[in-house]
Amino acid sequence: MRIAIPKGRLQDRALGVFAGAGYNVPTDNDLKTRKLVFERDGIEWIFVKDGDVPVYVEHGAADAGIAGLDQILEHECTAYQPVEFPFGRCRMMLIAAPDAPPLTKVATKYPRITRQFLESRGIRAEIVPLNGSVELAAVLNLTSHVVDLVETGETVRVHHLELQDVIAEISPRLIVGKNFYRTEQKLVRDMITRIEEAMNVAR
Amino acid sequence: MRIAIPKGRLQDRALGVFAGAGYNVPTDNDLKTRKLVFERDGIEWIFVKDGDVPVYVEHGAADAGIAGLDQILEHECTAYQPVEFPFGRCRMMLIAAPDAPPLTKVATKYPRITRQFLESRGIRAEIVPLNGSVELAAVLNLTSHVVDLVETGETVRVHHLELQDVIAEISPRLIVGKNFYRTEQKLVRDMITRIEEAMNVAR
Amino acid sequence: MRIAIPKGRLQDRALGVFAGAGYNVPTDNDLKTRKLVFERDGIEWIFVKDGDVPVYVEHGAADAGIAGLDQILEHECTAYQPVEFPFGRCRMMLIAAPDAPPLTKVATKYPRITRQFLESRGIRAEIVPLNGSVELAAVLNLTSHVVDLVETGETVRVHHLELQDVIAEISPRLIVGKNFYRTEQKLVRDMITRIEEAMNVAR
Amino acid sequence: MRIAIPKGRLQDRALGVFAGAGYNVPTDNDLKTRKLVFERDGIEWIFVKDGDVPVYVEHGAADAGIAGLDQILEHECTAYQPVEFPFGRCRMMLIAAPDAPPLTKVATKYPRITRQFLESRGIRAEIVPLNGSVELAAVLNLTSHVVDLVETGETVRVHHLELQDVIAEISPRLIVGKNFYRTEQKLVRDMITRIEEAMNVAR
Amino acid sequence: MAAKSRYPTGVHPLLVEETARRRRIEARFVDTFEKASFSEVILPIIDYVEPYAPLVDSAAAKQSYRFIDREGDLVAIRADFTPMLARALSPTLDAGTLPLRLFYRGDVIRVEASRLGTNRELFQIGAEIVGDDSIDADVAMLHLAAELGRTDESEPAVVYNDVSIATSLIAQSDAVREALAAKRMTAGVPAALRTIVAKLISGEATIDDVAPFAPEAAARLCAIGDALASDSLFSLHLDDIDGSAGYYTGLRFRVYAGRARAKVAQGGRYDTLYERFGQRAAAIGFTFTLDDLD
Amino acid sequence: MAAKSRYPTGVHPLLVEETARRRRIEARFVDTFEKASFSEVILPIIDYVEPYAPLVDSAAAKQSYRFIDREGDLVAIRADFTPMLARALSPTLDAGTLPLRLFYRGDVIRVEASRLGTNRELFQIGAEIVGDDSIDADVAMLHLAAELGRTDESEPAVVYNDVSIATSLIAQSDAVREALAAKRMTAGVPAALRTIVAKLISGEATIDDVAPFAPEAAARLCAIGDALASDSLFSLHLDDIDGSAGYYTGLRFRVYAGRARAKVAQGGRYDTLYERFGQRAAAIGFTFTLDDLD
Amino acid sequence: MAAKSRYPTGVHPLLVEETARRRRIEARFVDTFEKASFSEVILPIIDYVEPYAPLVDSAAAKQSYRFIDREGDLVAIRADFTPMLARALSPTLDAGTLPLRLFYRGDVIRVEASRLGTNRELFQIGAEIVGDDSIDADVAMLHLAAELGRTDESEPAVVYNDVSIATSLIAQSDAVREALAAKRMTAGVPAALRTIVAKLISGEATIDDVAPFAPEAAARLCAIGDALASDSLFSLHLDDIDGSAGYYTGLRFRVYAGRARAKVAQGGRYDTLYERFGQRAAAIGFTFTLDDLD
Amino acid sequence: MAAKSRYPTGVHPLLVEETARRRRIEARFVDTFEKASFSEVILPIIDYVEPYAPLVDSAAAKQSYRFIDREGDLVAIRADFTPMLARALSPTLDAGTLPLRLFYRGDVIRVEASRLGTNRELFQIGAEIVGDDSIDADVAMLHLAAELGRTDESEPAVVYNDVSIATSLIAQSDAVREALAAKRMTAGVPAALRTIVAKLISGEATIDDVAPFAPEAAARLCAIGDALASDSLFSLHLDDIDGSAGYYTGLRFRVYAGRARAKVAQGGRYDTLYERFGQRAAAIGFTFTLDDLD
Repeated sequence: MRIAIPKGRLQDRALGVFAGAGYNVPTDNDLKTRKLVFERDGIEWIFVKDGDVPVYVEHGAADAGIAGLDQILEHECTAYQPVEFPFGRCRMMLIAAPDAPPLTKVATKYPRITRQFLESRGIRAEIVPLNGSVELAAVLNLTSHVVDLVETGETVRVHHLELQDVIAEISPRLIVGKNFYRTEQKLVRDMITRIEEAMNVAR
Repeated sequence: MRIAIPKGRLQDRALGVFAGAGYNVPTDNDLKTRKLVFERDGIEWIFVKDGDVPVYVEHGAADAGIAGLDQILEHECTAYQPVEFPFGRCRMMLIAAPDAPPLTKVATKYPRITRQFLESRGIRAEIVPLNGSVELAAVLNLTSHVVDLVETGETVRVHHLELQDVIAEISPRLIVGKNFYRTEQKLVRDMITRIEEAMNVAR
Repeated sequence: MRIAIPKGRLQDRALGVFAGAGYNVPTDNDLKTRKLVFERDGIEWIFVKDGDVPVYVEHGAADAGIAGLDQILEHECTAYQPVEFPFGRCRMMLIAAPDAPPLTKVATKYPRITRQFLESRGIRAEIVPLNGSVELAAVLNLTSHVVDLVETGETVRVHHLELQDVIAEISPRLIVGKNFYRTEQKLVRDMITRIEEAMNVAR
Repeated sequence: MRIAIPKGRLQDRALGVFAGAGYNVPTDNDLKTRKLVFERDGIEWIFVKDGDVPVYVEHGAADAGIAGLDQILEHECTAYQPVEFPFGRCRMMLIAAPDAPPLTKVATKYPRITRQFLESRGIRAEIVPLNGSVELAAVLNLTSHVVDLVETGETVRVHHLELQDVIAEISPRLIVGKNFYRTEQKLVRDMITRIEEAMNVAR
Repeated sequence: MAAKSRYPTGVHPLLVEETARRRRIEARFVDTFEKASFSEVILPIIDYVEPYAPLVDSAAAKQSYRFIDREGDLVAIRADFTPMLARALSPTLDAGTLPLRLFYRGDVIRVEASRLGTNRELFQIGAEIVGDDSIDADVAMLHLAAELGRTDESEPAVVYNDVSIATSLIAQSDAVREALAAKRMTAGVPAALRTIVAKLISGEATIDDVAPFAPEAAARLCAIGDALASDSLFSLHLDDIDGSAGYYTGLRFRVYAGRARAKVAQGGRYDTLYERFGQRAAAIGFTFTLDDLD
Repeated sequence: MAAKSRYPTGVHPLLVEETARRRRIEARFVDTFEKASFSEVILPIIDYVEPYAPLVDSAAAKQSYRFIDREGDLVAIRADFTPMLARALSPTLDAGTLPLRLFYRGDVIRVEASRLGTNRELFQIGAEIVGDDSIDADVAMLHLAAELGRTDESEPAVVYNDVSIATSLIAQSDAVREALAAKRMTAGVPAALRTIVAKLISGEATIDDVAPFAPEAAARLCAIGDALASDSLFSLHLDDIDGSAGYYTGLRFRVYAGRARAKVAQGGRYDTLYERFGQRAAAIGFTFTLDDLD
Repeated sequence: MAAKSRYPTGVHPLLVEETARRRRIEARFVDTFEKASFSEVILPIIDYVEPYAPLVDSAAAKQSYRFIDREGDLVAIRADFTPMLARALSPTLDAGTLPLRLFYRGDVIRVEASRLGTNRELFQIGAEIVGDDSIDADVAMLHLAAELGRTDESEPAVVYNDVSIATSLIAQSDAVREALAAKRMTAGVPAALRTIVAKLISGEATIDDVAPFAPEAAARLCAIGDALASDSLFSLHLDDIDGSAGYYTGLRFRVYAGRARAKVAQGGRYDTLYERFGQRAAAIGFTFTLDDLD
Repeated sequence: MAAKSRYPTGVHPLLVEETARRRRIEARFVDTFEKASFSEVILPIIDYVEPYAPLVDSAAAKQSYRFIDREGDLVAIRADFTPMLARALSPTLDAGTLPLRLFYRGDVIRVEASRLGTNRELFQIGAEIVGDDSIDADVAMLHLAAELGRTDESEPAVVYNDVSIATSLIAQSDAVREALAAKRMTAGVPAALRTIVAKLISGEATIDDVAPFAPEAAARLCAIGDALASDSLFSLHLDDIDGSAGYYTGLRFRVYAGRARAKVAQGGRYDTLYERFGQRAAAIGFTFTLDDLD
């Protein structure tokens, strides 16, 4: 079984989940090395950009992993999502510059989610895909609006941006590839049970 | 005039270029703050993800900036490229896993460049867009091939990947928006001259 | 008011209808001349090929006329059909050569009617449009089937053809152009009433 | 061998051609009967509407026949035309009503030829297909123009119509089906030779 | 007979004179509409087919240019303004702003030769009152249509009726449809309806005759008749009934103009059309069609 | 990395070796089908869209090449065999000739990159029993699919279920759909269903558990289970449930093959599909998909 | 006259018997081809229009289904195999592997009713030798075509010729085209050519007659004639000449079979076709067309 | 953020306010044009692709909606007025009536998102002088464009040049294209051209510098410069050169307006365009593009 762990924001919590469930996960020392793949008790742990976890699972290059709903939706990933985690929750929001005109141009790291949102609202607008610092786009008048994740809302306050609309509630989930789920039921069910029990204990 | 500086890999060299040309650029202390926009002598300096510089310039949200040819091509940015820099050169390459089968699936951070390359070669293949650690895709059998920048070739060696083809020679360039170039010739020409002189001195 | 009379098969009966309704119609002597248009008491009588009557009325070149349902349907004529006549009735039929194979090729003077019939039956077949002697096509193996009017059925018997299907019951009708009907109600209604009364008397 | 003779206008001349070439053709008495097919010395003579001769030959239901170029063109018949006859020549013409407006609507028995003519002239116009008495259409203002054969020009003069354009010079031809020509060369060549010789004698 | 290049079915360029003529006509209409305080909207030349699917029978659908766009959606070139207007307005309609008086203009392009080979480019200009189901609105639109149908050399004829009469009769027996379409009594028409259908066909029917079958329509037609009474341009033809009413729900009228008494405009009431696009709103409108070949 | 010319999305030529491989596979399937006395039919590469409209959601419709033909009708290139077979057979079906055992083969062409950029040409070969709603037919098709899924190096896995279980639960509360799709209990699931849904998700559910909700399905699954009992290739996954059942009405199964346990075939029962084309006939079938890129 | 559903122009399903018949015919051809050591390739059912543009006149182009794909490229459904084969092979051809003996099969779909309303679905199966410009190849293909044209009840007739004869004459005067097409001398034909054209038309022309105008063609036809001499199935018709040679450059032949002497196959040499796709290679091939309506 | 319904890429309805704004702008342009004695023509919204094929590179072609019509011809929705005008006028042009002063207006619809996802509906209004190759015509059009570019709050900037300069240099070495496009000297530029190219890039180039390479262009630019001399709105940018000149043959100019210095119009001379449609006639024109999203 190969499990994909998202690097960055969610990495420690993700590893914690599996450690708590009694899995022998890579240690901090392991991670100091340049290695990206670790074998422990017959399980392969791989560390990839958070946005790539759904890609690895969808293509069967990983059997399971932990990913935020934002990335799951943006990749239209069809994997099962048997566990939703209580940590790392945030919101996908439509944010406007101060005194923004009607929305005709919006910057985002999530073009697919944004397009679906705009179409559901019947709004004609140009989507400008960006790689980062999305709020900056509104501050610098690249676009009047942006779609991005809002956790603390800090940046939004600092730049006096306006939260116009909640597009989705985002939370991290355990995802399991469909074929793997169907053909390795024992393994999968055991993993899910262990993780759920650990979570209940944690509460 | 607003100038876009790419954060990360090229940031210091980029600032160096303008400092060398006698511009009053933001200091390291400035950059320690969470700010992303700095006004100096009537010039606005903004710091954005390297991949976003062409976007800001193309949309006129920045008048000029420094960007790698990889990002310029990937965004089909139409800005002028009056100066090519000697630093930060690398290659966009097609890389294969050890004993890879014929190319039918390729992972990359540069889907548009990759598609154009494949079509120019008349190769049918599925492109898997990734956000990072692209070589890993070949190592973990997500795909048999990847398209990515190769600087030192370190990662490639470590994982015994095979460099199959050079897609493009990549170098950073000074880019200037077309409209700005046409309507603010004096400003633009002065900037270009100062930068070129500074570079010649540096040689 | 201009009234179109079909030359040939229906001509005498058609003139009889109007004569019976008290109209001053052209005499046989008139018709011996090469003339084709005759003015009587402010009504213009024109004599055209039976297949052309619906065309003249549809285009407003004639205000009313007498035409067989076969021609009305073949031209998809939208004129009103306020009177149906008891004379000159016949049937549009699908006729097969002796021991004909399944229908794949059919000759006819009525391609549009035939196509609609075939489509309604979901039959794929090639339609061969002819100008006359349609039954001959089946006799000479131009096609295995033909679609044509059957009055006496004489030809069919002589050549041992098989009557396979009735496509439509055909009868002559008085047709009146839509616009004329709507804008000249008095004239039209008077004509219809006179014709209907004459017919009832005749019975 | 089956030969198609056009009924009507060309019938006698057509039969004359073959008689002159020494063929045993049906006699006037034969033709008085209702029969339409006659076997003489192993040749089948069939009599069909002049417009249908090209159809029978194109479909191989007749091996050869005599048809006017008007019908050959209207049916886009691909048969060979080895002999052109000196008799029955006429012209396909564009004819206008007195003081006709620019052509926007034209009536004809030859819709395909007419469409090709109009397109070659780049004229937008509606084609109204008729079955007969085409000049009448211009006289009765069904259409401002008509396309029809002009032999003597009598009708045209009587109604003061205007001959605007010659679309094609029309003459009757001997037509021979392509496959028959290719697979029965002897028969075909013998027939052509006999007909040509007879014509030369006649001159 | 100046040679021109060939253009796709249903379109052609208008050169200087043709354009001047077109613009003169437009100006006259626009002027009249604005005097009557109608405002213009511009409708797109293409739109998706799907939103209109329930409104358009497949025969009509095939009369317009249709194609698959880059997203794989079926798109059609404009062939009828009225439903487009409803779709365009619905999202922004609200009771507060109603009634609206709107007009539109533009080409409609039909790809399919009609039954008899006609195939012409058409310029349409029309007007609509949205959110007003009053008889006054009916009368106002009838007058407006008549005014626009008037030409220097002749008065127009406006023939009107109410489709709900036919609809209600046909609802009782489909045989009525055929009889009314052909203007000839047929065996299929049930006894109970033979009298009224016969009267409609023969043209003897009066509003009183139809009242039992369509009381509301009868009442409205009376009121409209009274309002128009004085005016000889208008005539009520109770038998002027289409087989199918399309999206029309009540008043239906046509304008005939010129010596040739050609149909130049048609319109009517479609009080349920806006619902289909998510907003209830009564509406009445008409469209004039200018044929550039004339 | 031999350079090839570019071809439209979803197609490419097969050269000598590729063709040989393809024909070998075909031969193996055809041989097996004919041994089981299935007869072949050939289905057209294009067909009208309209007859299938009720069966295809717009997302799926957009996955196929679609265009307007010369008559103005919307036409699509073949993307799914099963409904085409039903349409092709319906006119000629009659009780006398049933049941029929048929198979078909050919390319399906999909124009639209799936979610993750996959975009492949697919060759499909499938079989169907028309007019036999018996459990024997179910079992026969399961065995046939398993046999065809067997490769030299490995045994296939056939996972089966009955869609009517999910259908009946979802009928009671749509929240069940989401829970089953995500394999996670959600707040929306009504109390009455939480136990069974929880069991389905956790995989503990037994046929007895679902019997109260879908007695017929339960009974059939029992019978099928008994018939297959001995055979370890088949496993019943009561929770293997799609959000939407498409045209399937009962038994549903998938075949996984090779070391990678890739899905190579899927099928099931669609007893109402033929009705839509005018002939009532039960039917069960499956389709193997060969990916030329593999 | 069993009612079937309607299908788009040029396609229809083959039910059990029709499929069996089709497969039997295929089997016979495939068997013969493989005995002659031809290998099969599979060509895509759709392809871009642009690569073939120079080869296809607009009339022919309009005979195939064409549409715009999601990338905005013009795509056509297969209507002629030969150029597709050249395009598919060119990228991988190399002198080392030549000559290749290949065959292909599949449907071609024509959308446009031909002149006289014919409109049929066609199954084609053909073969080609690539990279061999020898007379032996010509003779081999003529024999192969004849063998395949043989039926139980009758012998085929193979009529052959060399298009370069007409091409060279037409090059001198375009009037020759018309004369040869109509098989009738016309005024336009220049004096210098009247004798030869007259002989070609009357069918008296011999190879010696044409030699002065097309020496190479004459030489090849002699050699081919010698090789075939014994065989009565083959006849040289020097006048069997198309107005336009299309992509053919030399030998051209047609096969007539059955009592009706229907044309069942045609082919010839197209030594410049591969160049257009980037690889010089001589080629000769033929295609049999099976009409499912027969 | 009022919710609107979704429309196909490149179109949307204009409601009352938007329409009023559009009509105001139109009125201002039309008034100016008519004062300058330009007459309007109306160009069709769709046209065949084939007549324009040589003018449009495949990339541009794919930016417009294209589809196959009922006759099987490839048709595109209008995406550029200038060539359409040439095609529409050519058949009726004759020396006697020249020069003509014409203007046109209407939507252009682009289907393809440009590089960076921009995708907007565009309204264009433009003017052209046909049959006058004089410098006076150049100057007149420059002034007219400047006048139309003027807004209440700001003066426009008109940047002009002559494409034949670049064309002649690129003719000598294609490397020049890249250098001028990137505004950066490249190794490929031949010695003989390095000085002039360097000057063009650095912006130091004068008319005298370019005269040796493009004497006519230089002469015209001098004359134009003299005629405009007084006017500060116009500036000659010798380096303002596109990689490809498209159908332009001489003078080329762009108008920038508003504070944002956005490009609002572009135009130039295309003296060979009419030839392609069968009539030699010099022509100069420009097109303003109004972006409804602004």
